[in-house]
Amino acid sequence: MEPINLTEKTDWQFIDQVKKESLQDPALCYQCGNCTAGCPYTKYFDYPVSQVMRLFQTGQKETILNSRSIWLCATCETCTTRCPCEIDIAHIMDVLRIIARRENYVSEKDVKTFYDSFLSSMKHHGRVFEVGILMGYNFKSGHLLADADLGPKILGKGKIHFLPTRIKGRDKVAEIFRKFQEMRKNRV
Amino acid sequence: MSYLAGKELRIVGFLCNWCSYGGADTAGVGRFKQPTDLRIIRVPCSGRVNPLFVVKALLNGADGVLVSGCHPRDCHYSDGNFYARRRLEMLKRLLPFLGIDERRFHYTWVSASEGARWKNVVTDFTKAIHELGPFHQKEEKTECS
Amino acid sequence: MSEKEYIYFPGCSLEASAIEYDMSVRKVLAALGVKLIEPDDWSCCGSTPAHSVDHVFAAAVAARNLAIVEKMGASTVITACPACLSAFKKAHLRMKKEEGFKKEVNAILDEPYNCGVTAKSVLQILVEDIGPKPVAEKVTLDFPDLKVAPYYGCIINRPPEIMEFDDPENPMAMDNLMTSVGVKVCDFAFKVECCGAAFGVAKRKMVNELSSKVLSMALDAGANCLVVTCQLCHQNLDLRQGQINNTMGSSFNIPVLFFTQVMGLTYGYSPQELGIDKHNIQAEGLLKTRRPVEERIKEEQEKAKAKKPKAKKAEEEES
Amino acid sequence: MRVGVFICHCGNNIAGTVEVAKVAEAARMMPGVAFATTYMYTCSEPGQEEIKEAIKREKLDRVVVAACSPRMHEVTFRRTVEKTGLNRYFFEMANIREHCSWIGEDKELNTNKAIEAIKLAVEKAKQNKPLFPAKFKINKRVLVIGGGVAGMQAALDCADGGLDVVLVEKSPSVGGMMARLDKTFPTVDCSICILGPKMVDVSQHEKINLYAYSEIEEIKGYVGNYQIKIRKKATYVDWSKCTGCGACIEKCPSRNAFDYFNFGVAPARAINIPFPQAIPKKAKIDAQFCRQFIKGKCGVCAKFCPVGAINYEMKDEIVTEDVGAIIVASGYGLIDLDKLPEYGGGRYPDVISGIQYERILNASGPTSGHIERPSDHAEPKTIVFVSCAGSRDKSIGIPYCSNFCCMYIAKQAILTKDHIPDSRSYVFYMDIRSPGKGYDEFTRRAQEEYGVQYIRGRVSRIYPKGKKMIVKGADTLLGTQVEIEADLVVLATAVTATTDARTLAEKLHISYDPHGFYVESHPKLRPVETNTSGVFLAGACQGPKDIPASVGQGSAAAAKVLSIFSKDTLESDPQIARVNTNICVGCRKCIGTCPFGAIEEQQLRDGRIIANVIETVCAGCGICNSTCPCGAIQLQHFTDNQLLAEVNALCLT
Amino acid sequence: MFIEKLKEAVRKILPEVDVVIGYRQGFDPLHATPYFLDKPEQVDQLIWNPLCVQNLCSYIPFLKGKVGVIVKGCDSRAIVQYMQEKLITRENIKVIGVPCLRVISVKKVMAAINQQTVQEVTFEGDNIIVKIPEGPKTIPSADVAPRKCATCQLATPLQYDVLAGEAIQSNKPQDTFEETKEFEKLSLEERRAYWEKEFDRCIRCYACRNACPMCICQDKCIAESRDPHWTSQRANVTEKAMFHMIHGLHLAGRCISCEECERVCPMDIPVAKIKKKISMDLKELFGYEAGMNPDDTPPMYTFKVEEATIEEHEI
Repeated sequence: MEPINLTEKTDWQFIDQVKKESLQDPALCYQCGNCTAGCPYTKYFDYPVSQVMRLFQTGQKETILNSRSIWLCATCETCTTRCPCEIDIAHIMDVLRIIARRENYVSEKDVKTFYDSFLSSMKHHGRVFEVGILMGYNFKSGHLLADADLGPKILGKGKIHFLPTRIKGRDKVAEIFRKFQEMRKNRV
Repeated sequence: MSYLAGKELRIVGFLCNWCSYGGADTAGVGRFKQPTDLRIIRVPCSGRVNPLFVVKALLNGADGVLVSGCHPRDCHYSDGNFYARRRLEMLKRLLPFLGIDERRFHYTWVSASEGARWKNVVTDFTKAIHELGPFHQKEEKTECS
Repeated sequence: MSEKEYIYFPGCSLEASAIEYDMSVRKVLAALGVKLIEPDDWSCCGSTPAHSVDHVFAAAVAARNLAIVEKMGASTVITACPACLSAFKKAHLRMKKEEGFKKEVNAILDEPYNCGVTAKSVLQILVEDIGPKPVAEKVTLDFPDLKVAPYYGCIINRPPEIMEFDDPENPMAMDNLMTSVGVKVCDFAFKVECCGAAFGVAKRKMVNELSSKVLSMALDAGANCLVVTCQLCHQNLDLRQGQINNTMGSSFNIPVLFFTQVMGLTYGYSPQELGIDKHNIQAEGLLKTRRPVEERIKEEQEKAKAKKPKAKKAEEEES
Repeated sequence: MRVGVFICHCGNNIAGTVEVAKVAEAARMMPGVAFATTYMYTCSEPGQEEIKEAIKREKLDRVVVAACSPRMHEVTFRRTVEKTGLNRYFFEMANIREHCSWIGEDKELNTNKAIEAIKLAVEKAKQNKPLFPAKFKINKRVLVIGGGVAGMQAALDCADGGLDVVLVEKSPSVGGMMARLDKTFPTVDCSICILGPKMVDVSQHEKINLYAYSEIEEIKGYVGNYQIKIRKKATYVDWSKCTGCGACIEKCPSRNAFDYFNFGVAPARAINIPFPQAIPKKAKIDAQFCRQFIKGKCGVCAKFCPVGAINYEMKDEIVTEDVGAIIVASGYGLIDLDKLPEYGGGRYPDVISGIQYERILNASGPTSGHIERPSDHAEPKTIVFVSCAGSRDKSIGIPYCSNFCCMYIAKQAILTKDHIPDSRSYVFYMDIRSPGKGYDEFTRRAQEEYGVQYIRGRVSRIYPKGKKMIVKGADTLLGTQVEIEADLVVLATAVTATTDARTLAEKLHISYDPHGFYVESHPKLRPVETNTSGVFLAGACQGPKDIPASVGQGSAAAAKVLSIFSKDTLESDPQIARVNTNICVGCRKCIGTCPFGAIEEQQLRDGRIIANVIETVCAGCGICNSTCPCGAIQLQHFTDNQLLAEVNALCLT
Repeated sequence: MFIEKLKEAVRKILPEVDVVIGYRQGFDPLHATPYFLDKPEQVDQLIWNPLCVQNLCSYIPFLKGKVGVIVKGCDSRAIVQYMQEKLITRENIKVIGVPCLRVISVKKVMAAINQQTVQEVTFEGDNIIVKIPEGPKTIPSADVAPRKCATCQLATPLQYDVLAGEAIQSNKPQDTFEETKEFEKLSLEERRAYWEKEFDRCIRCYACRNACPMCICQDKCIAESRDPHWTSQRANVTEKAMFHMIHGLHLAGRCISCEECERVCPMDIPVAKIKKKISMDLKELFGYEAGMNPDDTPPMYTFKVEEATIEEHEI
């Protein structure tokens, strides 16, 4: 592994940005490893949670935002619940994900695609339409048959609506999307 | 000689010797940076603080007054802060009736070990007083000095 | 029984893939004299995908619903879905705490939310507002062979600062509720381990592995059925049980029921009324053994009678 | 009036952020100030000489030193001033270090603040009146609270120094936590073997009066003259008759009492003697488990007691002792496992605390020193030790390090290997804290010679799987999750203040920190003193502490008591309330509010009733002063006029 | 006639006491004045009418020996408060209670007649008829009663040894501090300006203090002393305000709301307003009303370890 030149490679601005957006202070973390120990997803992460925290502490923006870990976190809150330093780690992961999405670092395309599909369904119908999400996801991700095996198991059980429930206020929900985009533009 | 006009406001603190004065010392020893406005008058116990001292300070030029004693049950003289609590609460409710913003007067409890808490009390109270601005008209000040 | 009334937010899943959860919630609460009012024109809470976009945005889509509830003049909204619950609570708490955040959220909402609504889970109101006694009084049937592993999932009571309900490490609300309706509960160590959450579609293998651990721990604990509070957990554990078996080479065949379905069963509703037939893993075998609750009471009394003389004797010996 | 002002640089501590020369210049302009100067270290000998010379040369009659906190050096400078013949209360101190130079970042503002602090002190000094202390006799007896190793050491040192000692121990035997330990680090010598002789000395020393199974009910008085009420809790056994033969225990039918001494590792009888070496070795009944008390019938122990010592009617008894000083050595507590729900919260029998394991290791413990796990009494082969179980955990309100766990875990791991050679021990740790003499060598030995596996990382969860306990942790050095299938898990539970520490502190009028540990007068220079004169601290009641430190403090506290008792009289503080008989209107409000009962009614010759302060009883709080409507009762050195002078100095500008 | 009953009561008590304090006619028909009598022949000088406004209890703490005193309901709270504060020995006081539904404010009458000379005063039913040069003027008593009478709950004194006349019940509504609450609706600046204006008029005559039954320090008052030196003699509004704060705070939890201070103020400063505000707060905080129960302790001279009503303040 290449040595990291901390003089050059510590992104202080990034540390401040995450601190500001998450309202969490990385200096409180003493690297006990409890988050890594309890996280159900450590096995799937490229950097276990405590190392994500360490990367945050040392301002390694590129490494963090390119990591798969931030996309594979399910916000199960185990880390936050058990952190002895009362750091809301799940919230930090959330913020890192938001920054990654904003700055187009997406290491786990499938996860993002699924989220996008979900949001788009919500935007169009006001409520989410499960079949639509799945179809949208399959189409965009290229996993055309994902979960197709589950179809027969639920068909005919009255669980699947082939048409979305559209609420009256769906334009109002879409309006939230629009206003948010506007707000974001103004923020920048 | 006065506080540095424009930079500081006049804040008077009455601190009990055993807890809060010690807490302020602890904050100092820990180098907890604080705003400089506060001037501290040491008293043996918050129970020694006659509410009239607070009134006197506010009427005569203070922009804020802070009284700090030991936490309830932790008074060096066992009951002093219990009396202080009642009397200062009465005063705090009375001040706005006279047209004095009650936020200009704060009473609280800080123990000798709570340096960080003291820093927060001073910082927050000073900030609050600055938000309220000077209590006395500028002309009055120049007239007296 | 005093009539209680709640604003009830079903959420998108409970309209579709988890319709049986909705059915059982309505049945059980109706039996307990609780009237549910569904807010008009509610929309999606935003769930996990929304907070991967932005917190203001996430709070806004959740708060839109809270604002609707607020406008109805209510101060509480209940929901069965932990994701909705969590979205509501997070939005509400942060808006209440940070004035600036509240302003930002309200700026993109059609109707502002003024932080006057507390969200609670169906489980919470059953425990706190209704209580074990009325819950137990409605029981008519007993399931002697049923032994459940109560599985709470990750977010219904975590993080504790936000969810403000039950113990985050060893929650007991559902355990106690099951005991109240006469169902045997096993000490389940994986009550709050994550099943894989919303990754079912995008990361199926990962979810299958995590869910498989939950199932296997439940079997180890001696359970023959899992009881859940979350439709996503249900999906991962029930609907995907076949996938799990394929991925892991296992042969699980363990029914997974919503806690409201178990309550409904003890109240005498048929499996169809509670939508149990809509599950992937069928529970018929377990349900066959049900019998009137009086039989169990009689049995217990007899047992106690048989025990008494013995206990007395032992006491005499000791002294 | 001629006030002299002495401004201390305190090296760079003050001069670094305060322009002392400018301060001196401003001080010279203040009304009444005849002289002002700065000095590098005013508290040094030449610094004090400078003050003395200036007093004589400049004919000063008031002295103000602007330096550190008066809590630090007021006494020093008062003495300096007094040596020139000036009354010591003509001295005032301005705190320009802790309250100024150390906390302000702007030099201009700091300088200005220092000037104002001095102005305040000058105005106060100008109002000061000479005060003269009275002398009073000391009662040269000492109360020691707590019979653990620190308290016993203090009691023995005091007694050997010729003082009468009253030793009050809450539990039925002296010995404290140390009596429960098996071996002690880093020497691995037997704990009770080194403690036992001390316990015997305590019981046999003619100068020590031991009240076991007793608690402090009430403390009144002041240094030199305390009145202590001690509650002797009912043991239901007449200890003057009890021989400690144990016949009662053997026959007791109630076998499921909680064993406090063994921390519940095994059940005890309702009548019991905590351990074989107990001092005093007397039986007592735990009423909440005793059938006689629960069911109203049994009487087995009474029947079998050969000396007729059992007395079910016994009541708590209050005794009074007068002493002149108090040493507090009330020890520490440990958090309950229910504070650690992720580790099972006490639901799993094979997850135990370090002190419980200590009892299991101990030859006189419930397993006679055979290591077995509580669930099935099997010998464990894989043992996991979890350090910082609750310590350094802000989320449960314990941010501090418990001080000695790293060391005892290493010891327990070593002992485990000695007991079960084919066992494997794992230690989860965050940092190994072993700074004492021979300590680090000891933890190295555990790893090098005994093959203990140290894993750097915290444990997130412990749960049962079959007969094993799964310990799920992280190895942060590897950057992975790790799991261990353990037979037994030992948690190094966090050290806390005792549950009644705060109540006792309130009785003693001493301060405690947010965690309930008692606060010493100065963290470095007055480590066993408290802010209440005559009350001293020893052992872990002041903070988590190991045996050598506790013993050291016990001796230090004893030395302090011997030192104040080396004189026959003490000077009373003249900073007390005084009544101006001309003003007092006899409204009696001060009498009702005085917490010490220090004010009484007095009838003057003209028949007027006025208040009168009993000098020796007044503690100087000034509540009476702020209660008195006409200002007749004034707390000396903090009179209305003195405080008003300060307020005016600040406000009337 | 009621006055005969009163005289009868005084005659009966006179031999047991050193002095009796009552009322007699003052310098004009509108003024009653306190009267100290110790001889039976003086009894006929006594009067009783709604103009007998002074709280005669104020003298008691300063008198030696046994004292008889004529006491209205409102005045009787002073007796109770003295008992709480142990300022009197109750056995030494003979309280002659008089039932009273309303007294009359001289100031208000004078205002109603445009400060003209009063030639004669009579009472008819619920009216006072004042004869002035232009002729008699009838004024409803309620219109010229002091503020305190409107919410008086003590038509019969709380304490008395003899009651002249029959005990009667109050027919007034409870005091809900409406005026205080109304004042609190003003902005801070308005309130400050109000008091600056009011206090500025103060001439520091100390009439308010001298009339106050609870101002027991009197000539030892710290408003006039140099040791302690709380106020200077400078005639600025700060010093005047300081005096009123001393007066107000010394009465915290002791003020019996007799409003004598305001009655006697020659500058018409509403000095009772501050005391009323404090009384309202202390009633809310500690459920305490001064002068109602002899067994109470004034709230500023006691405490509870846990104060249910006092919350810690955030900055």
